[in-house]
Amino acid sequence: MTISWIQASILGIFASLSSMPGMAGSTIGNYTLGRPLVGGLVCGIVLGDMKTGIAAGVAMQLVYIALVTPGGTVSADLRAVSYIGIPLAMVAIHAQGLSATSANAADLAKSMGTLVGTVGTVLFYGTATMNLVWQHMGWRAVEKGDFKKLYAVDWGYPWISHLFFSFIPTVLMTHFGSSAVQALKTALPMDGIPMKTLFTVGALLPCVGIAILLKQIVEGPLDFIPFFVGFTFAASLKLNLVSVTVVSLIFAMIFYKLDMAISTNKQPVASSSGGAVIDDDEEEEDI
Amino acid sequence: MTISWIQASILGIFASLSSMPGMAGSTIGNYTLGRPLVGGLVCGIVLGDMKTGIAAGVAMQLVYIALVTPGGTVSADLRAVSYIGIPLAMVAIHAQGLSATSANAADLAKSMGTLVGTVGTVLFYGTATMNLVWQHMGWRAVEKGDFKKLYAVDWGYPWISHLFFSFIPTVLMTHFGSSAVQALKTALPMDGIPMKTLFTVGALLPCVGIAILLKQIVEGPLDFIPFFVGFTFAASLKLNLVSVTVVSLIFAMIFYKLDMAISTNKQPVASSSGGAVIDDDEEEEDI
Amino acid sequence: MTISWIQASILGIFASLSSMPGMAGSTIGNYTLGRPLVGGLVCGIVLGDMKTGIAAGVAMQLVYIALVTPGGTVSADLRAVSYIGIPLAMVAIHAQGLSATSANAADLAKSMGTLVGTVGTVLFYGTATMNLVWQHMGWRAVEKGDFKKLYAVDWGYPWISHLFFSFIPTVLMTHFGSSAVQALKTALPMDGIPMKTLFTVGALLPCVGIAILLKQIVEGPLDFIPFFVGFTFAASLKLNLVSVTVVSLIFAMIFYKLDMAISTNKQPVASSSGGAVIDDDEEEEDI
Amino acid sequence: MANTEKKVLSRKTLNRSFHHWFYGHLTAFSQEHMQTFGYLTSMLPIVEELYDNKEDQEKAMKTYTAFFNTEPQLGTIIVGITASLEEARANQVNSGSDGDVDDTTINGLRAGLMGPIAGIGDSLVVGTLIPVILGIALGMSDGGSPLGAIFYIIVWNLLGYFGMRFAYFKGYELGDKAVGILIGAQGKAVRKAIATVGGMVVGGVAATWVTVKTSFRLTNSSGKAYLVLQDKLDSVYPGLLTAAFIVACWWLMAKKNISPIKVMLILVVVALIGVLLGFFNPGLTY
Amino acid sequence: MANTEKKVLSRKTLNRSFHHWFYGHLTAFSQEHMQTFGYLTSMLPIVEELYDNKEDQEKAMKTYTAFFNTEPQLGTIIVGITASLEEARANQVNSGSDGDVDDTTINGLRAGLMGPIAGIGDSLVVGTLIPVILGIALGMSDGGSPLGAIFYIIVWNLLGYFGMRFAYFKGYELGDKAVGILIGAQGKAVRKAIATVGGMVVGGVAATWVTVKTSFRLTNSSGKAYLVLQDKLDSVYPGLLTAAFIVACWWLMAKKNISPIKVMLILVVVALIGVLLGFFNPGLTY
Amino acid sequence: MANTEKKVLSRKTLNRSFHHWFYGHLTAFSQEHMQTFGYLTSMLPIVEELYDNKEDQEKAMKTYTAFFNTEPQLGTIIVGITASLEEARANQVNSGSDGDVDDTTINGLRAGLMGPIAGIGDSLVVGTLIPVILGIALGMSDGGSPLGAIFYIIVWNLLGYFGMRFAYFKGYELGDKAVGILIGAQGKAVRKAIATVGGMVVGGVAATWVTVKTSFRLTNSSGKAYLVLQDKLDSVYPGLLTAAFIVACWWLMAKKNISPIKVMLILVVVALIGVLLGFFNPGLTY
Ligand SMILES: OC[C@H]1O[C@H](O)[C@@H](O)[C@@H](O)[C@@H]1O
Ligand SMILES: OC[C@H]1O[C@H](O)[C@@H](O)[C@@H](O)[C@@H]1O
Ligand SMILES: OC[C@H]1O[C@H](O)[C@@H](O)[C@@H](O)[C@@H]1O
Repeated sequence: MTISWIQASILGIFASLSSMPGMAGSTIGNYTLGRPLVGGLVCGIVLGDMKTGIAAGVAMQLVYIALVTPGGTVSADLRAVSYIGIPLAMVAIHAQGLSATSANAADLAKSMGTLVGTVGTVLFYGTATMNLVWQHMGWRAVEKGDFKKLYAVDWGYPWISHLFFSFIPTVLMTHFGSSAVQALKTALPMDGIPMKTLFTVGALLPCVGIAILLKQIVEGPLDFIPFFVGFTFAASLKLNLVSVTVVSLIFAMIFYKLDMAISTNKQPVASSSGGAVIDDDEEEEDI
Repeated sequence: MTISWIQASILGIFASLSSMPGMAGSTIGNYTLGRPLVGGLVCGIVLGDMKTGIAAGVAMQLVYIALVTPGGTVSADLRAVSYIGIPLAMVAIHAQGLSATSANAADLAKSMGTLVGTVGTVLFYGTATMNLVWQHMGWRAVEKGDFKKLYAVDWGYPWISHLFFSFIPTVLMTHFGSSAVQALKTALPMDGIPMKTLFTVGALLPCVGIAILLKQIVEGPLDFIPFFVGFTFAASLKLNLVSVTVVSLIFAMIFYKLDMAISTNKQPVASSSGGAVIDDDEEEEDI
Repeated sequence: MTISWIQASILGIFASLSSMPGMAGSTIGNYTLGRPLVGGLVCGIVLGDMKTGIAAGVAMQLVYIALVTPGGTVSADLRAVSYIGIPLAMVAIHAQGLSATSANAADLAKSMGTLVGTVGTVLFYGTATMNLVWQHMGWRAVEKGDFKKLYAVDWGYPWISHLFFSFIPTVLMTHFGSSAVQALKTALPMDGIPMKTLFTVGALLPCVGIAILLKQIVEGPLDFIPFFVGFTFAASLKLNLVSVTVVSLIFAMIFYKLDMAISTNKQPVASSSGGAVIDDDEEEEDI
Repeated sequence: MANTEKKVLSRKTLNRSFHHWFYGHLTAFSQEHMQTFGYLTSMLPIVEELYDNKEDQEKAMKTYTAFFNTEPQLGTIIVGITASLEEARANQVNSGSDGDVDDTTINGLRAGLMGPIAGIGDSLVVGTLIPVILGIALGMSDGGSPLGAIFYIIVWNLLGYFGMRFAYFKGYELGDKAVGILIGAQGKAVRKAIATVGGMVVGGVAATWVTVKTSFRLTNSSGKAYLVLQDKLDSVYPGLLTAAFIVACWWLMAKKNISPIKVMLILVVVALIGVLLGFFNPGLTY
Repeated sequence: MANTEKKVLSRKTLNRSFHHWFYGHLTAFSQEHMQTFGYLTSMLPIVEELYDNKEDQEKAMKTYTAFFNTEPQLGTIIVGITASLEEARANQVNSGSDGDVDDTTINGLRAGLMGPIAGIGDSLVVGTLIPVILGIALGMSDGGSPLGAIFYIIVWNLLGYFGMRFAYFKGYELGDKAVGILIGAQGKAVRKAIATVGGMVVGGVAATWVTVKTSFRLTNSSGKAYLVLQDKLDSVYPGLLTAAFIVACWWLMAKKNISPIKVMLILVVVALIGVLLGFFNPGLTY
Repeated sequence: MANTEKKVLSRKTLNRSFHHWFYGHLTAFSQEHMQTFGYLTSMLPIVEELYDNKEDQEKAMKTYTAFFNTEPQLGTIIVGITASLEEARANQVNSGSDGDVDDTTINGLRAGLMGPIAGIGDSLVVGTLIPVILGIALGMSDGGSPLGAIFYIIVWNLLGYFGMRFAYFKGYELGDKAVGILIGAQGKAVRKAIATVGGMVVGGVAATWVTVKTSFRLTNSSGKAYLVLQDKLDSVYPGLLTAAFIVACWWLMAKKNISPIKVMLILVVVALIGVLLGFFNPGLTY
């Protein structure tokens, strides 16, 4: 499998659209096109092997399922994951002769994608920094009262930043990277320690993704409970995720009502008999 | 399969007992003998094929599982469903050579039963109207202080209404209807559009029965949740209905306690700090 | 299978350690070594057939899963169950040629163990009574201010009680009992009424164990609900017990919060508007 | 003239009254008087025992000629309550005192209760309890087994008979104090609990017993199906199509106010179109 | 004469006291004095450290000759509380002040707590926690595997040891303030939560480990069974017979006040009759 | 000079403003000004419609040059609120009155809301809602099927677009009254409910999609494995090893404050050691 200049260019455009400050707006861009699941579909179509593309995308999506970028703090760059990592992973899967939907292919994709994603954060900072130039032009326009110019500043000029930090890197890395990946096959045999480790790492990486999500949800030990109940439903009862979601709704409803019952309860208590019972909500987390 | 005069007469008696204003009291009559599930058992015994009878009864029961007749508003007549529809459906199933417990037999039963049931509502209004005659006699007795006569008015004379509106129609329709149904076989081939549609309608009809139940239970969108959780338990986990009921009890208990907590909570709030929090119970339904 | 003097002596020591007032402290002694599950492991190792030992221990553990001894009221003696009953049951299972892990072996073990356990309570009362002698010495020491002696009274002398009421009975009954059990085989054929009954009793006995637990948990009819939900999870969904525990946690959390919501709720109500709503918690149990 | 001996209804009379109601509440139903005659026959034994002279009896019976209709099972409690009120009135009459229980009280209470209890009873007893028992019974009818029907007959009739008996005597015992229990906070919470069970069991009934399946599939040239729509849908959520049809029917009835019969007609049209498009196919042959 | 230096129990002494209790609370048990000697050996290191002269020691030790019995695991907290109270008393004595901690206070508190804590501890620790761990362990013992027993030994002893340690030092830290936590609203809610887990796990244990099965079946002339009762029952509710027997045993014990041993005897009779009627048959042969 | 005609923003202008925000909130992002330019382009149509003369427009636009950053989806509500406040200010200006909506009010509110809404939005929208939809979509991607990706694209974009639209117009409608809803008791309860769904679905995602397996096994002389560790672990609790690794990663990050990237490096080391010890083995060959 090789990646032609044309294919590489299409990937470059998607990279520009889907990055954080990307050109498609965060809803359609970063949060849709940027997600590896969608990236896998796009790359699969562009490279003509949708099955492998989606399988690789699914694998990587798990690692980045929890990717939040609070205040522009970017721990992995999704343009690099989705439009450099996935194509290269696809090439590698082909090169190693792995079945597209095998666990091994997924593990390989995860390792490769994560590496690219982590390194790629430099692209994010590059883009954001270059945007300062256009913003400078924007401030001058504001001072002059030439507000119409803001549209160009917000919607037009940043494409130039992306030419340098999204398009070109993607084109080069996917086009040339594919031969580099091919060479790996001879260098590293499948039953050697490095490849075994690489694949094992791939299997372990999604734990970090899930753990990041957990970090967000878990404030006290009690918050682990819904997680483990969901885990049990899926692992022991083989419930699929829509079904898990449906069942979770009744618990959501209960906790909603409980919270309302407790909070409407606290108000009058607080005002009448002092703060004695106020903090039982916090206390319970400490058990 | 044919239905003899004697068999037809027994069905006629059951029709009289089980109709809405029926002669066995609503507990034993309409709510027991009138339910298609029980009707299927009775018809099965009377016609000598219990298996088909029950299978047809089960199928129709689903369509009418939610049949409530508020204030004498009758949307389908159970005497007609259970003691005219089921026997005719049994004959049809035999005529078409369908296996008693097949889905197709059930679909045929549902279509046929529903038709008969809907048309049969005229029997209900007939009976109720004819009862006005006896009630008129009753009022005269009350005026004269001849109270003992009330027993005849309430328990005796209405049998005459049923002779005309339950017994005779049932006898005639089951006895002669059976040959009509037999004739259908030649008229409508199984792989033609009409029969295909008939069977498909049979499969779709119980949706209406369930939807009527839902209408009663669902007041706001949140009320869909228990329904879907039960659905998931049965569809995804293959829990049987007793087990679903057992599991539902713990949620019932939770909502009972929640409701008590909220309502005992509201009282003092209402009296002390005004109506601000009063209507949160209603509000939550709107989310 | 026979039990040598040495094997019998080791069992005797464990009997001394694990009895109620046993020599290993209740945490390690009665509540660990005394539990038939652990007893089964020990007996299995000592008699050289761990599989049968554990299978017999598991079976008996069920009968005694709820064994609580409030205020020294002992309804079955665990030293006798675990270190006399299990070894004899193992011998019997071998003698009858039953497979160690078969349901029949388990049933045999339960019947035998329960008999021994019930009879063995006399050992408990013997031990406790003999301890009065050492306590008498203890009181004299206290009067004299010779407190150091208390250590001997609490930790040393009771071994003598156990020599008589734990060690010797265990040694004798396991050593000689094994031949008695062997003789049973010829006396009572497997397909005779007595053996059939014995095995059936074995299958029924754990119901008592579970029922005792239930008695402790169930205060009103509503308290049956968690029991039956757990039963359904395991019986209908084949959830294992760790998974049942995990799922139970979310309900535990809900009931905890509900109870807190209700109790913090009641306080201000009680003080402001009188006792009207106070007892709704009790009332609900009566439904 | 005051007669100090207080009248108390005998157990036997109460039993007769109850059974008259249990059997006859609807037998002489008409759209005009509904359950009025059932009520009259239930009160007759009561009135006969309480009043010795014919005139008083007639006067008492007149009270119950007022229109009455409610859900008959739960409504039994109202009959019990009026038995108790009638007893009180009889003691007033006999003692010659000017009591506060009269025609107006009794009929006010009857009229005030019959509405709410019709609503609660229709939705809880007929609309939830019976479907739940039926749902469970359906699960026992596999392969044409009579077990389910027998189960339903026994369970429902025991619940119905003893439940109504309980309601009657509870009503008699509490008199007008029964009203609070039926309509207060606890009553609401109990209804919420029952609705939860109802919702979940109805969901279970739907998933177990209703099966809407599409026969749509895409096949390649060699005839092998590469897309079986039904399997795809079930992998998203088992029973998805069934659930969708149910929700659609609910929506038509609850949100568009279309009557059940019209919804059924719509389903006929949908079925026809589906059959023509190859979406539905029951797959029958002789 | 007042000695201003305040005595504080050393960690080492507290540890010794705790271990004396951990090991010796029941070793010298008799029906008459129960855990009294265990308590005495636990308090001895405390008393020896707090009082320098023999006389004071004797006086302090006398306090603990009063009868004591509670659930030993949870009861550890009481020992911790008295360690803290004894410390307070020693400081009063040494400073010569007329403090409010004396014999009566200490023994009042001991006597007041030992009852409730015996009840809570027996039902929560011995009656719920241990069965839950045992239940899980049973699940790991399939096929005679030692995993379950080892799991139980480790989990229970870690929980037991560190739980008791925690109780001891919490009791020492809080002194008599600990009482509220054990008996207040939060304590009740925690017990409710534990009882919920307990109930569900016990249900799971029953379904997994208890199996009551009937061998009753009806066969036709050619020997084919057309009714296998056990299968019918399981199709109604899996494990129905097991559940029924458990509830029956519960009913005999809880509602009829029949002792467990008598219930066992009843089961022997039931088994015999069942075997004779062909309802039960373990199906054994050599 | 007071102009009594009250200005009301046209639907068309509000739509334009909304779409400017929907598209351009982050396109010109820099670490220094973040979403400020997105905000400016969103307010421009508003300002142009409200103020006829250039000077007033410039003055109004200056307000929005203040730094702005929040979670863009949920944050749409803030843009809606300021549209409404700007309208109020314009009416003050036009009527010449000394109103209470000025620069300080608007920027105070913007600054006060952007923090909490960034927190809530990042954790609920990006951290919970999106993972939940993704989790469900993953379940539909079996065997490389595009169904999942398509499902995600459609569901998320519909929710995103109409959700943001709703937030914008709700914000405009409520003006500063919207603040209470976002932060009050009901808001908290809703977040609790969403977190519950999130927690359970994430658990489901973990169990379905993450698989940590050990290849450790003990074999006897003839090569038959008598202990397959993975099977033993799964019999204790299905997915035990996976769950353990996840909790370990959580612990490193949440309790030891180790960054995700460092945790990944630790996993590389763990994988290497595991491979060397034979605990892990992906079992690959050509
Ligand atoms: O944290 C709020 C907000 O900050 C920046 O604008 C970006 O990182 C967004 O992704 C994030 O939602
Ligand atoms: O609605 C109350 C009541 O009205 C009529 O009497 C009948 O339709 C009953 O079935 C119904 O329960
Ligand atoms: O009931 C409290 C306590 O009493 C005795 O000491 C023993 O029976 C213990 O097992 C029990 O816990």
